[in-house]
Amino acid sequence: MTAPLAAYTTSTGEAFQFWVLGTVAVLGALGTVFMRRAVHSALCLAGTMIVLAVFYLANGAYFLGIVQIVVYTGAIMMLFLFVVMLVGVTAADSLKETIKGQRWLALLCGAGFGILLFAGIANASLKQFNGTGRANANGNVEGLAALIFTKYVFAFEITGALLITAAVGAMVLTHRERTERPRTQRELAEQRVREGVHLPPLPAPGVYARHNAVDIAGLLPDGTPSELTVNKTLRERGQVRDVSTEALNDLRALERRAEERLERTEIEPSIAKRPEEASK
Amino acid sequence: MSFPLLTATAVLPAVGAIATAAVPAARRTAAKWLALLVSLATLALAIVVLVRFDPDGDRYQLTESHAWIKAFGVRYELGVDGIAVALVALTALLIPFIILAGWHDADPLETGSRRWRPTQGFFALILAVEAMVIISFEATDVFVFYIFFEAMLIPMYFLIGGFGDRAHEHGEKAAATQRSYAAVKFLLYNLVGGLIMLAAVIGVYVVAGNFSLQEIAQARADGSLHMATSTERWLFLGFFFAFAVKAPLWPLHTWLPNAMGEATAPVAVLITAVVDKVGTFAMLRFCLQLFPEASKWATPVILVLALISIIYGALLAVGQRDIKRLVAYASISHFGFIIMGIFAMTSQGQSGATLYMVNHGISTAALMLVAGFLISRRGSRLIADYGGVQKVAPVLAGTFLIGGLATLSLPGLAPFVSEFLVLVGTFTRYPAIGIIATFGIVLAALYTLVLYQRTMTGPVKAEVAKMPDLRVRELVVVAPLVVLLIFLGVYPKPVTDIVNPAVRQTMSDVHQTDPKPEVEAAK
Amino acid sequence: MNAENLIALLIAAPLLGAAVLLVGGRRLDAVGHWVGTLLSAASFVIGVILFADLLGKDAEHRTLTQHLFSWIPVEGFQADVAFRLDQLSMTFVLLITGVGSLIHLYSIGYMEHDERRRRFFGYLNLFLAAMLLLVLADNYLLLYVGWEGVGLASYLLIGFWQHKPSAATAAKKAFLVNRVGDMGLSIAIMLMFTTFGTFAFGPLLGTHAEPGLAGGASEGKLTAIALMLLLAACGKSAQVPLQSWLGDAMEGPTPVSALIHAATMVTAGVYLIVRSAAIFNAAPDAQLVVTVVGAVTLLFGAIVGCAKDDIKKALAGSTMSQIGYMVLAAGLGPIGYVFAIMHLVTHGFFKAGLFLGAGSVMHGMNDEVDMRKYGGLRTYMPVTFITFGLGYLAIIGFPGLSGFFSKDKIIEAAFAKGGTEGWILGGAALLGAAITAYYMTRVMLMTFFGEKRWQPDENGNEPHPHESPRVMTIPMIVLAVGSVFGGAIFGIGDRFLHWLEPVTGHSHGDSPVSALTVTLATVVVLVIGGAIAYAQYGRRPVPAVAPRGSLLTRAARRDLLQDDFNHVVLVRGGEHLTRSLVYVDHTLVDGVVNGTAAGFGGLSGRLRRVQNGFARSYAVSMFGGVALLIAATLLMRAV
Amino acid sequence: MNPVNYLYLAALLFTIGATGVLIRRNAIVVFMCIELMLNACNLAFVTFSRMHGNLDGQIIAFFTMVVAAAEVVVGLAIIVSLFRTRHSASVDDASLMKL
Repeated sequence: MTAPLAAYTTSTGEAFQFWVLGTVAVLGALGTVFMRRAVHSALCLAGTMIVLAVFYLANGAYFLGIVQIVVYTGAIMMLFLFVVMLVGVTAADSLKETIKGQRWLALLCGAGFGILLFAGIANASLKQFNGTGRANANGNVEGLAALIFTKYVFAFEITGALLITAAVGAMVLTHRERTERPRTQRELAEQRVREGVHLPPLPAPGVYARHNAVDIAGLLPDGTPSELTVNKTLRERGQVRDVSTEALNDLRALERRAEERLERTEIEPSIAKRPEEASK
Repeated sequence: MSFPLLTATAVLPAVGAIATAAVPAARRTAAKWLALLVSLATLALAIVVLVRFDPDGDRYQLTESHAWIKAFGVRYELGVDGIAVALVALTALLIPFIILAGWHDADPLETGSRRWRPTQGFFALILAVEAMVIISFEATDVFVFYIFFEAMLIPMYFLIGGFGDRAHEHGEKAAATQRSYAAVKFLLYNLVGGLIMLAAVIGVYVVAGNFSLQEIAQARADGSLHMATSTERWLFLGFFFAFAVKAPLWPLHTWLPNAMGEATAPVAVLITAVVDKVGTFAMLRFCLQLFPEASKWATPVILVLALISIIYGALLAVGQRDIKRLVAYASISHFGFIIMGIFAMTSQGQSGATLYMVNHGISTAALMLVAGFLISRRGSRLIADYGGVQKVAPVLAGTFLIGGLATLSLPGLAPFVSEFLVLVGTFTRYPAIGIIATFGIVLAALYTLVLYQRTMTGPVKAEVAKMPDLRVRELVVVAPLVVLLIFLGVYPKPVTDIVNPAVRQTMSDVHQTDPKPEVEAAK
Repeated sequence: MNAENLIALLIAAPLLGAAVLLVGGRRLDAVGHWVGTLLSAASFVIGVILFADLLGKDAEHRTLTQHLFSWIPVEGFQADVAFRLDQLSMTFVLLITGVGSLIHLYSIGYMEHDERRRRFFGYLNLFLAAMLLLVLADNYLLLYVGWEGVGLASYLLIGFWQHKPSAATAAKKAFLVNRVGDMGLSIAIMLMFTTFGTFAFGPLLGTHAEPGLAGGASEGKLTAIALMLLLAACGKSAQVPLQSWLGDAMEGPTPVSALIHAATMVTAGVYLIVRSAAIFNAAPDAQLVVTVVGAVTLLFGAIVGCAKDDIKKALAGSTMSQIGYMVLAAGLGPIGYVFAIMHLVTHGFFKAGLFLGAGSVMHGMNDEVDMRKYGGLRTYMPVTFITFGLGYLAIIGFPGLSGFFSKDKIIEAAFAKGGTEGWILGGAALLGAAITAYYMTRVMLMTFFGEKRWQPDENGNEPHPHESPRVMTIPMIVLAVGSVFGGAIFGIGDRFLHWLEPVTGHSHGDSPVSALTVTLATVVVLVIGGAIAYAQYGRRPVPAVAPRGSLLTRAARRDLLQDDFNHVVLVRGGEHLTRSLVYVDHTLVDGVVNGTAAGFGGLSGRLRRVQNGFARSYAVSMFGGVALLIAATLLMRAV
Repeated sequence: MNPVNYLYLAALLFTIGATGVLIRRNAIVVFMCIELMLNACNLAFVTFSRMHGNLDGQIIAFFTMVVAAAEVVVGLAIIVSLFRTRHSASVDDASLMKL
């Protein structure tokens, strides 16, 4: 598929591919910006990147295309997801603007910038396209390698140094220095006794045999959910699910079935939805 | 090449300043003595310069010239004419008195903020100012002059802002705020002037291609350097503005009363008797020599402004309630006289103006320093807080009166000679202005005598009843000044002999000759 | 040795005295007064020697000059320290040093109880030196030095008792009013310089033989110069309109009033006019003004003198009026110059005598000055009474005494001016003579005749009038003698005329009325004046508190409201002016600057808002900036 | 189709990314937007290399990726430590530059 790439215009196949995937890429980008949850943004971005990888391939940058998928979509985006997980998957930040006029200014600038960029490209003289055919004559990777290790070898070395520095830097930044000796079980227990808050181990989450997920607060004997049962991190993120309504619904459902079985005539319409509906 | 005498006169105090600042904090008195000795040594050097200077010799003598910044043709050029020599001598003469008078002004306060080694700093700054003033009197290169003309502001700023009167009627805190206000005002005014001058300096370089005063003046004289009329005028205004701010000319004067009011008396003397002289001196040396035509063009306006300064300053002095501010406004009036004399463009006027610079330095020093001693005794600058001092401290009162009489230019005291010369010089060319200016002498008598009457005479106020008379140190400061005032009043010939040739030169620079009397004197 | 070189010594002696006494300090307190007196006496002796030397020469060569050094050498401007001793200055030298020495002597007694007596003598010597410089100077600028010097001395002496606010104020007032006059003098000098290129007497005024430059200038210029000189003279000699300071000057110790404000300094104005005769002669209009000023002042002073109850103020009024006579005479030109000076000298004698007498009276009366609290003192202090009486007769011009000769001549000269002016001036002079007789008789009667009117003052110690010590009476006696015979010595045979003529010149105007008539008229009017006074104060007892008096009286008591005028117009107006100017300076001139500063402050305060610290808003601005850059580059490529 | 469209696409993505940086407060999302901008640039580079028929553009894109990787590592580390100290990942909370 190298021959047609040399042409001024591309094959209809590529055109079709461009228009379809291009749309996807733009949608992904917009999603990245406008999704309320970081996770969704990350996923959208990943989508866009894959599309871009395809475009690289289409532009004859086979090596880059693969690297894009492997490094970006594979490594970097995963890194993002990890961090998102650390920081809070569902910590949905409201899109409500706090700085006055910031959004409008931003959109204005964006629009202006885009238009100008387009104008720039438009009146740039980009007539002749001599595709990457000759460049990729003996293999794209070989070509790149030749350049990297000859012309750009110095920059290459520098980037190596940069990567190492980055790794070290990340370690330094995230590494938390232990200032005091880790406390033993015994000490912790003694501290608990001293403070007098909740001597026994924390109760397990989940109620009945039905909801044993970690994010569901166990019910106290009086039926009120107890936050204690839920993992601290989840609690901080405010990701404790409340199932009390479900429980009530199930109770009602139980009664109804019982009445149907006993052929009770008067049938009042159910107030609450069925659990499976509720979960929808 | 011979020994660089002029450089020495400036370098000595500069080195002295550094040395004084370096004295360890504990050795306060040592620092004072060091500063005093350095200033005396400088005085000795200045006297050597005075002796080596030959009034009838070349225009600029003891010249030194070294290439400095080749790229802009800046040369380190020094040289003195009669006027510069007189002023260098004046500066070198006054500094020891200022240091001696301010002997205790910078001792750390028992209460209140302890500044960082205030004493060493105070005297080091004074010496630094001396060095810069002297070199700007000696510089014959516009660029060199400009640098030190501006650099002077830095030590002055700290002297004004850092060291105020001990006691203040509104308490230490108010004093501090007013001080900083005054210091900033001083700095801003002079910086603005300086920056405008910088533009003009660059303009001169663009037009003339170098900064050397002598070369440019020479080229102007023999016509080899032609300036468009408008160019010359703009450049002139640029220079004049800076000098008018420095030597406060109405309406650019308002920084002076604040600065002199808030600073200690010796620093006030430093401002008005030494630093401001650079402004008037520079008018004579740079404005007239570089831009003769423009100077003549601007003369009427300048004369009117000077006239306003004279009357206005005197009237405001009458209205003051603060001793030091009163002296400040009096100085504004006197600077009006000086500027008037310079731009009257007659030999009497310009000789008078030069003489006036010297005499005003001495007389204001006498008056202001005694006033400082008075204030330091009572701890208030308000005239109303005094009364009957004459009875408890007759010597103080007497010297104060002499200083006052010098200020009102009583015949027999030095200022009279210069003031009368200025008046005559102005009168011969601009009679009306001369006559109006003469009203200044009545107003001068008014503010001086009112000040004396309110502070020194009348029944003794309780607060001043215990006031001690002048101490030995203070007498050592005042007595020589008084003697000088009387001597120069009776026999000003030594000064005029030095000044006259230089004035003749300046007159020829501006292509001016004195108007002839109607009836030619029969010889 | 050569006589010229003595001239400097004339001044040097008292100057040395002043220096020694003022710098010397307390250790001289014991002998200070003697040092001062001796030095002034020394100066007098030198004066006598020089006088003898002058008499030795023939009339035309009686001018000695001494050139000490060049004072202010500047391009085209020559002022030298040089002295000129001719008959005119000689007369003054003798008067000044003579009367001065006597008054020094008198002061030894008068100031005995003052702990600052040394200082007082220092000031007196300073005054003598300045006054001598004034009359000996060879050019107007040097004269100006003496002129202001005497002003300073009088300032110091009037305010000698500085602890009294009234004294301090009076001193200041005297100096300021004089300063106005000095302004006139300095302007006159400037005019001379611009007109003639010099202000030295020699070339300017010339001599009788060859006239100087003065004639050469345009009359307008000369009139201007003359008027300026007149202004100066008014200031120094307390002539209308600058007379207001003299009355207050009486705050000073009485010897001062006698020496400075009666005998010598106040006559400096007359000296100036007579000295500048060459200029005035060439400016008739100015001369007319001079005569008018003189006439007005002599009436003004006389009227004021009539109303004052303070003995010294009454005498001050009389001084004013007598100097008015002199100025009038000087204004008459060559006819009058000599008589002006003559009256000046005789006046120096009797007025000094009168003041010393007054001082002696006060000395005996616990410094009481109100004549209504005197009365019948002739028995208590006979010497004072006699000397004072002789002075009184002299001043009213009693035939045969000194005042008679001089004043009578002036009146003659006034008539001799001719025309209506002559009649008016002469009439004024005659009227003045009458009033003089009136108020002097009044003083005499109120002080020495009638029954005693003094009561114990508030803290109960009754004054015990007594004759003053010898050291005070001797000078009074000497002066009395002078005032009796001085006139005769000068007047008979026109000795004084011949002595002074070479300098001032003289001409006999043809008087419309004969000398004899004038003399008779003078005698008649003074008898009338005296009689009225007697009728008022001699026949019936004098009330101890002043009656309200007529409108004129009350006005006269307030110096004819001239002070009030000054106060309202000058003082008040000046205060308002300065206060408003201070306000303007603070708000307008300074306000503009501070306003600019405040403006920048506000502006930067606004701009500071932009720095809200939100990285995103910074990013926006960056982004916008980039957009603009792109736009710019595109535009660049477009055009 | 003219391959210039790739450039247009790159420009569009870049703009979107930039706007996102300005609009979003969550540091992570902001970071993603930056990545998006970088990718847009890469696309542009690749397209250029195709235009000029040599591989330099691709090399640059390659380097961009490497640098981006390094930058992401450090940046995310910063975000994490920021979150630890302030319990929030909002860029507005880190507004210490305010006067």
